[in-house]
Amino acid sequence: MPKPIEAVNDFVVKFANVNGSGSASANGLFAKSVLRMGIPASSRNIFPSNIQGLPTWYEVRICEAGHLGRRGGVDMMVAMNPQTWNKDIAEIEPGGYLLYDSTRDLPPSKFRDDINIIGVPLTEICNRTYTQMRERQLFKNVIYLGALSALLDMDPEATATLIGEQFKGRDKLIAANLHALKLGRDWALENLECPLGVRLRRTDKVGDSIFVNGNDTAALGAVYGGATVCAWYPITPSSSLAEAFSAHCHRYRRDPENKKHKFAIVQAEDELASIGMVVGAGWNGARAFTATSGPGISLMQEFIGLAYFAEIPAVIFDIQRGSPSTGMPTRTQQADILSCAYASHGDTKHVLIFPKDPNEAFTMAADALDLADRLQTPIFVMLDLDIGMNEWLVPPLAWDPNRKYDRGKVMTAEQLEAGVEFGRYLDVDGDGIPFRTLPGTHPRRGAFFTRGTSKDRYARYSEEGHDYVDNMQRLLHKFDTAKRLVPQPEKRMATEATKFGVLYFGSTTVAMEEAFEALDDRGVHLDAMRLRGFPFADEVADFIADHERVFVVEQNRDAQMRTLIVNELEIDPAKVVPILHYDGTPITARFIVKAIADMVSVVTLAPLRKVRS
Amino acid sequence: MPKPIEAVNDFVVKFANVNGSGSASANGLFAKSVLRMGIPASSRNIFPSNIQGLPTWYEVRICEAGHLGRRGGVDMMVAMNPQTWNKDIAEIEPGGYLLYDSTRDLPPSKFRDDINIIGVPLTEICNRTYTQMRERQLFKNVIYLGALSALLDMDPEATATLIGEQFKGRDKLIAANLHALKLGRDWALENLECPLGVRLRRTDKVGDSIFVNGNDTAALGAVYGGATVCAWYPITPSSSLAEAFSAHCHRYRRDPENKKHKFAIVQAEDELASIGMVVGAGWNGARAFTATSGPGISLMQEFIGLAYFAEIPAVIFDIQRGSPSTGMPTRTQQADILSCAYASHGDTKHVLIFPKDPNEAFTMAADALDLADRLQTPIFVMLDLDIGMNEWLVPPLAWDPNRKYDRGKVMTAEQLEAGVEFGRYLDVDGDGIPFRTLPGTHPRRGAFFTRGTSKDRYARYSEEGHDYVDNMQRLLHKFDTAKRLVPQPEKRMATEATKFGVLYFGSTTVAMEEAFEALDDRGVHLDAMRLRGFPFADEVADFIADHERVFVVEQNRDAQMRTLIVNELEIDPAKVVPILHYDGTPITARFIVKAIADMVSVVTLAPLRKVRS
Amino acid sequence: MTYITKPRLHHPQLPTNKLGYTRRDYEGAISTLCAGCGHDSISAAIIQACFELSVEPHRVAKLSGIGCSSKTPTYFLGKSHGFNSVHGRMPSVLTGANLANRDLVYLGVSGDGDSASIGLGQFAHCIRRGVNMVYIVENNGVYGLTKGQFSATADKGSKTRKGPANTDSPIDMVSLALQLGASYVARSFSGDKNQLVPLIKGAIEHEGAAFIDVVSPCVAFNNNPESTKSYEYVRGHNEAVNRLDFMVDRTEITANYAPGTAVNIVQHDGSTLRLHKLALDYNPTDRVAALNYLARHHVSGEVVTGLLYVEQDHGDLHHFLETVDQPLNALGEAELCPGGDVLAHYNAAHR
Amino acid sequence: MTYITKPRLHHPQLPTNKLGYTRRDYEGAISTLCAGCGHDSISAAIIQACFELSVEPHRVAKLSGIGCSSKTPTYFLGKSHGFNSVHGRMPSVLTGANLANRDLVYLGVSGDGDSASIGLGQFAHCIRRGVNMVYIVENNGVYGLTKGQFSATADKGSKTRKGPANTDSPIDMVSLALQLGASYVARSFSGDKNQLVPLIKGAIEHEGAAFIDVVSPCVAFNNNPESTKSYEYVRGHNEAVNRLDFMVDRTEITANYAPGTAVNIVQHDGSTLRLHKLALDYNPTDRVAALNYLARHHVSGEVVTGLLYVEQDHGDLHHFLETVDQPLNALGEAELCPGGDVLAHYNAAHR
Ligand SMILES: Cc1ncc(C[n+]2csc(CCOP(=O)(O)OP(=O)(O)O)c2C)c(N)n1
Ligand SMILES: Cc1ncc(C[n+]2csc(CCOP(=O)(O)OP(=O)(O)O)c2C)c(N)n1
Ligand code: SF4
Ligand code: SF4
Ligand SMILES: [Mg+2]
Ligand SMILES: [Mg+2]
Repeated sequence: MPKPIEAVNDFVVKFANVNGSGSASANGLFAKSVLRMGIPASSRNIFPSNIQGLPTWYEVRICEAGHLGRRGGVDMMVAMNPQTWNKDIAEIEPGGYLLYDSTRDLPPSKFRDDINIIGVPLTEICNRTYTQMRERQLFKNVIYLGALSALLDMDPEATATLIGEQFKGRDKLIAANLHALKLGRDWALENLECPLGVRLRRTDKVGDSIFVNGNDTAALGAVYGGATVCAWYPITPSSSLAEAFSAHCHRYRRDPENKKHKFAIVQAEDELASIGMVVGAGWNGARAFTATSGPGISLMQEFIGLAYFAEIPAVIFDIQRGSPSTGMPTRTQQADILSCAYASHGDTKHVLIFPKDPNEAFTMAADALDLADRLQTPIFVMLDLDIGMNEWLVPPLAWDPNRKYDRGKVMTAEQLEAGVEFGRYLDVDGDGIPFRTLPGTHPRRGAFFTRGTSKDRYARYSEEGHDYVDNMQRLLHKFDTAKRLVPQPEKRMATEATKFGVLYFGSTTVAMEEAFEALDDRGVHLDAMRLRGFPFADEVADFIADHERVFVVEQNRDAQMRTLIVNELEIDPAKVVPILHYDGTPITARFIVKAIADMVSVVTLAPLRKVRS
Repeated sequence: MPKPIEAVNDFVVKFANVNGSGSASANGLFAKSVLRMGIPASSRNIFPSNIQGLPTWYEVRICEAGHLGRRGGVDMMVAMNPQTWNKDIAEIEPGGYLLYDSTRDLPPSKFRDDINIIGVPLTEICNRTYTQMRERQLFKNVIYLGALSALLDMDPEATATLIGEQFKGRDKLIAANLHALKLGRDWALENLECPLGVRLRRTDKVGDSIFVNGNDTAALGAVYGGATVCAWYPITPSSSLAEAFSAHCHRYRRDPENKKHKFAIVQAEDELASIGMVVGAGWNGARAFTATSGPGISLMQEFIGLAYFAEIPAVIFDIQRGSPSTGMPTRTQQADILSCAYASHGDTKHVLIFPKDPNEAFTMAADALDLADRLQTPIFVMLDLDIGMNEWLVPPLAWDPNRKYDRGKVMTAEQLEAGVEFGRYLDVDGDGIPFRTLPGTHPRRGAFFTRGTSKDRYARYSEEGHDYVDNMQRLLHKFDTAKRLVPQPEKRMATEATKFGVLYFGSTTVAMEEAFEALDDRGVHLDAMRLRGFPFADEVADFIADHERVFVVEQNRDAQMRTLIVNELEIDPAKVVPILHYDGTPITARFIVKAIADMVSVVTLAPLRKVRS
Repeated sequence: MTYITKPRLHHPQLPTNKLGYTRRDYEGAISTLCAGCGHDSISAAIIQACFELSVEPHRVAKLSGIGCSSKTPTYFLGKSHGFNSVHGRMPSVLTGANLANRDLVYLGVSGDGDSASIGLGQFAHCIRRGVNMVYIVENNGVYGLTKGQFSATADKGSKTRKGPANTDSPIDMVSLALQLGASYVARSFSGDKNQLVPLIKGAIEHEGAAFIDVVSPCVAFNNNPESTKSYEYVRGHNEAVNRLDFMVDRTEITANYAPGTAVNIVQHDGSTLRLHKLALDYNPTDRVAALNYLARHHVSGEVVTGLLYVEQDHGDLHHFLETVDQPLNALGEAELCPGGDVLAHYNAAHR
Repeated sequence: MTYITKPRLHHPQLPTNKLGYTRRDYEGAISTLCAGCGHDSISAAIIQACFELSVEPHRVAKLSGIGCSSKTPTYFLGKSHGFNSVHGRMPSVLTGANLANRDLVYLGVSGDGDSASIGLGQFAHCIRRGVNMVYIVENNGVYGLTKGQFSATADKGSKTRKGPANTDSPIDMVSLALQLGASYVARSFSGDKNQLVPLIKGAIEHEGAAFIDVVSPCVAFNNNPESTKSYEYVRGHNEAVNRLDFMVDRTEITANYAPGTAVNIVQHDGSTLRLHKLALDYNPTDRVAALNYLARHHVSGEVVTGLLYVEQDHGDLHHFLETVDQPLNALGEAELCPGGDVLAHYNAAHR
């Protein structure tokens, strides 16, 4: 038996439950209690594509150092689901801990001898205390929370306060929960050795950070950014973004007097309709968006091409999930990059932005609405299930009170009246971005016909090759302009000069940042650049040029971001080395460290040459 | 006035007409008459997205040497459309000829003094001879054909025979047409100097070649290849493929006795349904296909991803047109390459094949049906408007009488009965291709559930990361197998050793082949490889490796084939130089020669280095 | 097809409307459709209706899908913004446009292929939502622009030039619209301008989803007498249940009808629909009866036309969504951005 | 959800059907739906119907879209091939499968979101084509799998947990199917197995598009008494117009009904549908009357159930397309490839 793991404020607790059994609230209370003790933590929900009765897990990483990506491995398993018992037991690190319901005893074969087994007769305690089925089921969760509270030396006050806030106004419920919590805690204190080797200690590392999921913050960003029209179709993991937008709007966007709505949200019949509505609203001057996931992106392809070619503002939040096809609807991936960047038939290129966490999801949601109006084209906000549906600990959201919406180039009635020349597809400023007019602006001037067919600079239908080429070239020029307007990359230099660089983006960031240290320790020094927008700023090309080998870390099979880099920046593929993780779980620092360290040894041996995969 | 162009069996005649005016038949007669004189010719129809009343052109290139790509420039313009008069006149080469209706005379300003003007009072002749509006309109076309017949020294017998064949059985019509033809011919012989400097002379260069369009031959290929289910939705330029399949089937695929159909053709309600039907039929063991164009490809994205991930045979003919969006529906392009190769969200890769002309469209249509069954995945036959809707002079179609259909790996009732292990996604042969069973095969064994979600090797639903990764890796392996099964590239070495290579494909071939000579003359020697399938055979990588610079000639803006080359073969972009033509007209040898010659001088000066575009 | 602006010589004698505009001010580019195409007559009727109603041309947004019918917005109201969207998906684009600015008149023009084949779903759902619009289907039973394949409204058994006969049951757009909850439903014939113009005017003034199915023969591909979408057939089987006089205000009511033969329906904006009954047993305010009547007469091959159903105060999508009166596209930071305090609360609530 | 094969201990006492199969031979994997979900009862009814009809399990192809309802094919007929396609597009996949092999029984299972929202177009068009199939919509008025948003069949004004109230007019799938030409149309309730099983049997034997709308409460998100899709509501408002006895051949007819209260309908395959009238004025062979009856009773909040319409000898898509009797997927080179002479002619004709 290896010695029990000893760790203060730095371990992983995983809860194995059955979905629909009401464990979510208790597990959430656990994570929040840790935070209330000033200890940084992050949580990840691993759930099935199902409503009730199947296995679900809740993983909490506690890390005073503030590394909040998924770590991998489990130090303490709270195994509440017989269906997955074997799998769950197997996942525990040697010397780790198992908390289980010891009411009916299990054969030794069911356990491992290199872990610490902690039995709590949860069912027995429940049945002794409660009569109703539902009560027994629900409070069982609170009781194991109580036991954990003792075993990990949690501050019971913190948990109590949270319960008070959560059930505010429903005093009966508060009392009942506190009682259940106490039941568990007392039993553990009486019957078990508390605390364990893994334990918590109050500190002050959380500061003013907030614990939120990216769908909620992105939705709030859309509210702050001035989105007034949302058309959507339910699909995991994007539904909660639209639903959060609805909730936020009902709170913050109703006329104080008459309670009327300064927003319009339509649950469309499908994604073809939701994007169509967004295009219609954008054409007519409202800030509009939709939220979807892979299958929706596929269905939106035709309309996206129209918006590109007719130059209509639109914002699309793609909460990426396991794919292709219906794939793994409740798992995370970054695999829609190509289908978004080159969406639709024919020659098209689209603008993408990559938030790294819920905080950036808020700001970038608002940025996307400005970019759409400025560039008059669809803007993709590339989120994923990990950012969108998990609670992250991030800095508080901030909004510059002086920030004004950039409505882009819209010609006014005054300008038209004054006789300013208007050509819908005329590049007056040399940036490839033409002026548009909104329907109903002027009685005699500025009206034009919007179409997906080829046209001349004055929006007149034309089948002339030169009109077509002229327009397509301007669109390329506009795309070039975009690279200066999208969120710029962030650079991070290694502690010492190195020929290695790494590119990463989105939800990988948190794991990557943790990996730097570990790599440094191993003597692997990396200059790093976080990609935040596509098309790529010139800096990205320079960064690659400045290094001999550049790793591109992404969460998909086909190295899709690397494809964009090679193709759009004319980079020799031999220079950019793919680091790929795509099994549907969030990428970990452990994975990155190993993968890059291994590669470095390989490429250090072999000098720069064509790698033909 | 430059001296009149002198050319025998080598010039371009262009007819400018109004669509719906019945000129098509007369213009077709002209082209076929030339062929009947043993002189190679090709024709191109330039028509609007409209049914009646707009300009339409018919361009005939006559070339005894057998170069039948579009040449560019016009030696003889038959200007029958006042709307486009100026444009048409401008297009004539200096020293060229203009044939027009001189009934009401035009001011000199309407003409050019560097061309030869030939007036024929067509309307006057018509009105003199015919009373009815429609007659006058129709026969006017035949009369100018008559005039041309005299001016170009055509064999009137050839034309007469064709008229006989065309209106077989309708003797009145035959007589009327012959009369009109004679009217024009006689008038010209009496009143004009015949023949002109450009003229025809009977020869024997046509041989047994046939004059056909690719949609018709591809449809016939589908009949020979054993397609039994066709689900389609009308869209230019693909509709005539499905319509031809219907016509061919009604002729060749009805039961001799009871006249019942050995085929099922459904005009679906849209492209989502047409591809859905193809997937359903392929799943159930029938050879099925659809024909569409860009917008349809966009709408099919979700189903294509399902077919990729669930591994269902399907054949998709993409008759590419001007894009993006509705684009230029009646113009040609090769711009759907990326949206087909990486169709659908998530990590996907698809098999594409590239016929060069109507003859290859026939064989590759049949090949595609075999490949779909063998690889159990969607196969894209990448045609375009130029191949699909224009009449080409190509070698006669051939079919090996011993050819058997490759139905791929389908486990039989006998095998199941014998207890052969069946796992729907089990790689039993190490080629990444699993066995499938068809519904209804065996009472107790072989049934499985097909789904777009992640699963294990036995088609059981699974959300386990390792099952998912295992399956995705096998799909990559299967894709690797595909590169040996798709049509292999064709190599053509230069007359002398060279560091330059060129890659081309599809409808570009005919122009490229003509360009070689001209380039040789200019001292530009190129090794060449014609791409015929994707994924690329190893030969393609070798070919690129063997050259310092390789040009990639394609008909789109974004060098999409080059993207596939760089991305899939890990090629340094600096090595592959894009040669792009994408204004919607078919690419010409003239364009290729100039573009490559210019490039060669550039790159010869500048040694290999990163080109950052 | 290019956007030819015709010389606007304002002959003083040209009649003008309330706004001082002449009929020419409501025209568009020259049509490029086939001579005799029914669609052109519908464009003329739209021009006439807008002129007579004194609609401000630039306050109309005209949207369409893809098809010959969907091309027509280029041929009327040259001063209005137009949007030729994608095939079958105009309804969603129109819905979004309408959400962005409730103050314009939304005119959706589509074809039977565009709305009954590829677009059936979007057609149905935008009707269900009660989008405030005039939705006109120019119904010829074929795909004109792609050269004559049959659409979902084609008669069973009808033959196209090339292909075999149609074997699918035809879709009746009007019955569908009624079932889906449209609050103003009419059918007319491109050849009957007197009937069509008032129906369009009524639809423009109606608040909610107004649908007009206009039989509009395709002379190029589907005008053979057997086709129920041909000039000859409709002329022979047109059974108008009523005649509509559209009046901007009641004072205009002049004509006297025998008792029981006329009804006045006052719309939300005070305008009046005066219906002169031709089929005395027909009641245009009973949805179920209307459906039943249509079905019965369809069986006997009649083409029932007129104002088939109208429901007042049904409300429209904005009404249902309780949106503010100002157009959403006119709201700025002040109205839309909750500001710093709210954000502070939000942050506090997530600690 | 994994494909658990249960121990098949054949207790001799388990009743067997003509083929010697027991009911267990028609079962599938263990359901992973919520306890009490209506969908599970429908799966049980399908198992019962197939068992009683002695359908060969492997001669059934079960297809679905995406949703809780669309998951159910995993829970019945474990020996049949199944296809969980994409959301809302099962009808096209089923149509294609049917074209490939006319000899199997095609069972399409879908949800109200899958068929009435995203899938409305495909639903409508496959019905119009008369595809020979049994099309069952497990109708609960919500999106179950995505956690309770309302679908296109949701009641107007109904509230979901999170969102605001539904403001769209609901779609009545049965009326739609009738309008679109379905030749067998029924509605039932997941809680009424006695009514549902014979309706499914009749549908399987019917040649052509058979549609069954089954109200199937979602206990997780839409089972509140106000919902017309709740157990309580349907029990309270279920108005069955008739009871169906399905008989494989007439000899089985035993029960005697008072004159005029029962009709026998013989199907193309000789099987007989004996309808015991509950609403004496209801005639299930008059499409228009059926539509009218449904509309009238819908207004009064009743849920009309039973065999609502049946038309014999309507024919199916293969009949319309005149396809050969053998399955198309069984034809080989000999039947399909025209061969060299034809090609020679083709070449000659193009010179
Ligand atoms: C996605 C897509 N599929 C197919 C087409 C080709 N298409 C253009 S118009 C049309 C049919 C138009 O028919 P209808 O709506 O009845 O208009 P009509 O021409 O008869 O007035 C089709 C199939 C298209 N433009 N887009
Ligand atoms: C293209 C696409 N959009 C959205 C989804 C997400 N989705 C899965 S099931 C479902 C709705 C299912 O509702 P219903 O058909 O009524 O089935 P139920 O769960 O109610 O039985 C949705 C929207 C999807 N799978 N695919
Ligand atoms: S093809 Fe038919 S619909 Fe199109 S313009 Fe001509 S007549 Fe009109
Ligand atoms: S969520 Fe509703 S529909 Fe889905 S399984 Fe549960 S009860 Fe059934
Ligand atoms: Mg039409
Ligand atoms: Mg449902």
